[in-house]
Amino acid sequence: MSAIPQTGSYLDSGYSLRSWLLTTDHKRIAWLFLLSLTLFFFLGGTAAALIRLELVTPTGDLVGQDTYNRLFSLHGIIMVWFFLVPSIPATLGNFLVPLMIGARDMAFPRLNLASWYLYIIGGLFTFATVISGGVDTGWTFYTPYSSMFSNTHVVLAIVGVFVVGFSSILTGLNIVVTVHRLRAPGMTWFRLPLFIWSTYATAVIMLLATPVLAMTLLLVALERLLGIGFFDPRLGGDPLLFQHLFWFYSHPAVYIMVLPGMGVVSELMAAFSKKAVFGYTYVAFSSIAIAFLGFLVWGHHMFTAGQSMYGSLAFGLLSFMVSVPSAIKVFNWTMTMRKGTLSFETPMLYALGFIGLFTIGGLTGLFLATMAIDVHVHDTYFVIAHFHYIMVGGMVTAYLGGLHYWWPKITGRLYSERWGQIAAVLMFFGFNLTFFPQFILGYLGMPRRYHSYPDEFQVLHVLSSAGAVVLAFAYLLPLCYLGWSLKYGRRAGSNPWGTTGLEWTTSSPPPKYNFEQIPRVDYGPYRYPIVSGTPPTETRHG
Amino acid sequence: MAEDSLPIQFVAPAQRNEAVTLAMWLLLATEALMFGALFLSYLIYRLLFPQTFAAASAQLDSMLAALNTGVLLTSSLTIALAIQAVALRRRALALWLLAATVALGCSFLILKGYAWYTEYQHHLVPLRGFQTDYSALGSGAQMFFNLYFVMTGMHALHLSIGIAVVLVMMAYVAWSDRTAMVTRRVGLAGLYWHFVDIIWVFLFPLFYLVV
Amino acid sequence: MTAAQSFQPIDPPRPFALFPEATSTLAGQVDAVYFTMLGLCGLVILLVLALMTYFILRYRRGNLRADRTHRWPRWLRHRLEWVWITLPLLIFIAVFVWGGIVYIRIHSMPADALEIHAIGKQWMWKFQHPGGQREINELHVPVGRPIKLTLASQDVIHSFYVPAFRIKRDVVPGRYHQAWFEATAVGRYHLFCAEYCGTMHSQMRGQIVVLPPQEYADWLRRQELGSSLAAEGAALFRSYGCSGCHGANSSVRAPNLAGIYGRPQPLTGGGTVIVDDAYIRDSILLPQKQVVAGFEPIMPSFAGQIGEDDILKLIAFIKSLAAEQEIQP
Amino acid sequence: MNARRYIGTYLALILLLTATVWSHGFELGGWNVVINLAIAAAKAALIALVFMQLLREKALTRIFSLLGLSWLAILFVLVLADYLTR
Ligand code: HEA
Ligand code: HEA
Ligand code: HEC
Ligand code: CUA
Ligand SMILES: [Cu+2]
Repeated sequence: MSAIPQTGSYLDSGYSLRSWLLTTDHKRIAWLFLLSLTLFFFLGGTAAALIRLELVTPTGDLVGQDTYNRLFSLHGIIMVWFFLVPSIPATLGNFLVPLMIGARDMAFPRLNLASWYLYIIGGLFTFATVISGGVDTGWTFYTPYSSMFSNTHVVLAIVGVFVVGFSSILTGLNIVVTVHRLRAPGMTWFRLPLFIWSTYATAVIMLLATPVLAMTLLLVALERLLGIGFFDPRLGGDPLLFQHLFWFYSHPAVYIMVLPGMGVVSELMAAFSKKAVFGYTYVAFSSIAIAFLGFLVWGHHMFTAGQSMYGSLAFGLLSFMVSVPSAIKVFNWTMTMRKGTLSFETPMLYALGFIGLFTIGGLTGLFLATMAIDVHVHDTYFVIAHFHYIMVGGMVTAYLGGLHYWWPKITGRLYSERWGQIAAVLMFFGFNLTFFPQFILGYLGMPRRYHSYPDEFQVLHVLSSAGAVVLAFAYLLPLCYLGWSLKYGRRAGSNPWGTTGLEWTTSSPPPKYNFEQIPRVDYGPYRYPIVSGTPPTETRHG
Repeated sequence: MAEDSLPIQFVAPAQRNEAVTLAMWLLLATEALMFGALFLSYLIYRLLFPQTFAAASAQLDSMLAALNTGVLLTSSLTIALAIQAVALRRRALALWLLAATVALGCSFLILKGYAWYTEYQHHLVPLRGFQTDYSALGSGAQMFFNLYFVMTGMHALHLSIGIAVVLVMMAYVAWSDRTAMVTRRVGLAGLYWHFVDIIWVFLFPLFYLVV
Repeated sequence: MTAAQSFQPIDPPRPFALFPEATSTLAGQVDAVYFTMLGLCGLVILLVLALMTYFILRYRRGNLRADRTHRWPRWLRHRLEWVWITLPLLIFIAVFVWGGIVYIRIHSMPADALEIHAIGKQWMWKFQHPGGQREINELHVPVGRPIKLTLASQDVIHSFYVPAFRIKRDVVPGRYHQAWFEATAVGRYHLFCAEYCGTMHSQMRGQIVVLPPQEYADWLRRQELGSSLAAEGAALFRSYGCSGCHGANSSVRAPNLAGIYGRPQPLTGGGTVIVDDAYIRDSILLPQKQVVAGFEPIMPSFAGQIGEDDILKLIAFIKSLAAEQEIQP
Repeated sequence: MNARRYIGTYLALILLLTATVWSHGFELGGWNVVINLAIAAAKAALIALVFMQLLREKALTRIFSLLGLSWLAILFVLVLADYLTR
């Protein structure tokens, strides 16, 4: 096939607004997502900041209870659907999947752009929800509260989530087809970087879980608007059916919210140990296993909800099974460091932070899957701490790690390594201060979604809020120094870290169509020489 | 005939065709799960209210529905034949077959609309503001009709989309000379059409033939 | 301040603590599982952290003396994978089984329990003692005696949660839920609503007052007695018109309700049910869901007309009917 | 020739349709449902295999066509695991 005449970097292929808003270049679409996601992250973060401020005192005097209920609902909805679900797949995934497998674009570039527009439309509905007074159902939209009792803008919020769901489906579709059909010659499945494996598994979950959520939320809207309810107990309907359908999506969705991060961490561990990932095939298949097993455990959210006891036993057991592939990953990442040549630039700090925090979050998931314990800690801050450890301590950390690692490739610039390290360390401490006290609170019995609480919980809440301040500050730092580097950062070479992977064989930033000549691949990923004694040549920057 | 230019990300037309077919099947899988949520609700409530479901089902016109099933099955045949006609470049035949498909799809909707209208006259439509009367049927009757109207409504919505798509395909067949592109697209439209048909194949016994 | 906000929930005073008190027979069992998990998981995380620290120190780039050449052979690596897949799994499954057993106990109602009805509604808990005593957001119970709660919700989902007892039960509208506990220490304990239920969810809290048996008996006596639940139910049975059909010399053919409680009842279309609270509730609200064999499905639904508290009274009344007793028209 | 296969399939489909309607006339208890659903499944399979060309597709496409079904099975089985043991 013919070579493509090179046209300079993708950033130089047009400067008009139009050249961005109508682009079909996967790299530019990644940027569109990156910017809009960041906006939503800070919006959700602001809600979190207000939540934490409110909880400093037990009486609930900063905001009223209705406001508080809207705050955590908004926080959950935005953070889950408008930030964390698309975070890595739509930014790093969009940018890297074609580059890593040796393709010139995604399989369906226009669908890719459509996905961003759907995201924006969904986002607008969410904005509209906020402006018109918000929604107070929590991110879980439990019926009959959402369908019959709440007098907030539930339908508007549902439409937002519904639309963004289709954005997710389209992204997933694109990734699956691209990985199947657009791999460069010689790029067999077992030569794929592990990031591709995990992104692929994520995309499969997006495709198969999201439609159920879409239909379920539609049913809630119908019940609310037209009175044709499926879940209305007055008609003999069963609210638990809603919960089943909701968690059939939302448990797999928590793996949408961690698998891509695991993929990033696999890449980072190899890159900064200068060594192949230990147990490549195990790590690769564990992603697929998570995608499959993740669909079998949703009932663990309903241990106290009135689900049958036998159902609970089955779901509990399966929840233990699903932690096996996660365990495989944790152990293999750790062993990857053995006999490596470790260096501790910012991305590596994030990766190490991920392993520690994810493991804590995951292990506390096992507490929750142990049903007797869950009866006590269900819907308490123990659960809040569990999932923030995974979603914030794990996934957000991995996202930032990946962003730093591929930043030179994406922008062609180097950021300040010192500031990067400061932010990473600050974030780690701020995070633990915020969320560790919540485990204790949870076991003490502090229920979640509480606007005011008994006095004896105050000390721990204050600690948590103090941590949130540190955390907020730490999250603002990358915004500053990464933004700064866009204009003033030193130019990056094509491979500033001296690591392997097809993406590092192109220039930084990559040309419009990625590869002049589609590469032919005849080796696996992570081909690092085994060094003995002598340090490898200096390749790091800053 | 002018040919399609191959987008930059593909290296061969076959690669593109495979990618497109795969994508369509994936889309159908998501559709299946979307309807799956409805079928599951149906199953649960049928288990909870078996007798009411039988009584309520008897209120519906099963002969009309059987006729409608026949209409949709026929439309599946016409669109399958149309795809072949396009591939063989028999433009006129293809157009006729696609037109027949659209006509059959529309007659389905008309018959369905008529069925809904009779049900409205019998006070069976559970929409807010409508007068309903399920007293003869027992508890859970409204659940049956909620399910019935939502599920047949969703199906009708999908069918309407299908009709619109086939109309667009007719325009392609009539005016485009890029045979490869037209064949590919009509093929995809056909897959979608058949899928909507399959959904109805299950709706029919579940709503009309309950005993 | 709105009226809603000025409402002050009852909070029993508790000191600052890092671990909750454990004052039910179940609490100790749950805590035992919890500590076991804590130990095991602590071990796992320490192991991971220790390995990481060791590797970081030993294989950091600056350490030139580390031997980076002799890597493990393939078979050893595979074996290692299988070891760390199966070993932790087996250990953790053992804990799961143990936790499962405790969970089953939490779900198995004791036979000789004191039965109390609880109704959750936005945003309060209402309790009815069998003798007819009634309280709101406060529940008095005797120590050392199993208490069985029948829970119902008037509107949305609530959740009955007493941290000190380690029990929690969601209350889904449209059905009955049951929970039980046996308090082991006299005192006042938090009662929370743990399922988000709207504006004042966080105010839907109260206290469980555990009393020595004698004081409990005194407390019962001091309460203004409404008439007993069953007696009120009997009145309602007439005022709702139930007796018009189910009464002894009614012209409508309807089953005699005397003595049906706890017995199997044959249904039209095959099968039988044991008559329990949930079945009676369904019979009143969704009469055609299960129709008694040999009768026409003519009983009207009372959904929307009878509140949850009245239904509980009707049930108490039907329960109280001995087999021989005839219902007065 | 494809057209002939299609028409044959179509006739089979109509036959199956007649069979369902006809079987509806008999009181077979639980068997009515079984027959109805079996026939619906047969119809769906015919449409998928012949009209939708699954018989001629690549293995990968066939696998993906089963994906939706398998995941539906997961949903149904596990939800029933709750409802049937309540
Ligand atoms: C990215 C998000 C994410 C991830 C990955 C997980 C992962 C897991 N979660 Fe979590 N979870 C949430 C997000 C997430 N969760 C959210 C958002 C909620 C609350 C929703 C709401 O109500 O709002 C929740 C709630 C939740 C509950 C319900 C709690 C309740 O409401 O009562 C349960 C119960 O079982 C649970 C369990 C688990 C388990 C077993 C895992 C496992 O996958 C974890 C596996 C990982 C490990 C176990 C660690 C690594 C392993 C080792 C170091 C080896 C040793 C271990 C073994 C071999 C067994 N989670
Ligand atoms: C998915 C991702 C995600 C992320 C990233 C976060 C991030 C954070 N979350 Fe969130 N959280 C959820 C998902 C997430 N959360 C979900 C799903 C729920 C459940 C909702 C429900 O119950 O329905 C929840 C609930 C939840 C609660 C429980 C509320 C309750 O039950 O009453 C709390 C309380 O502490 C909390 C805190 C935080 C904090 C402190 C952060 C921090 O990490 C955020 C740090 C970031 C910032 C603070 C922003 C950066 C700085 C600024 C914007 C500066 C400007 C700010 C000001 C001027 C004020 N979260
Ligand atoms: C119009 C007459 C009528 C009225 C009024 C009526 N019932 Fe019934 N009820 C029946 C009939 C007939 C049956 C048997 C068929 C069935 O199960 O639906 C029945 C069945 C029952 C059953 C199940 C009995 C069994 O043997 O299993 C209960 C319990 C019951 N009714 C309680 C009540 C209560 C409580 C009220 C008042 C709130 C009431 N009924 C009002 C006619 C009536
Ligand atoms: Cu009642 Cu929360
Ligand atoms: Cu889960």
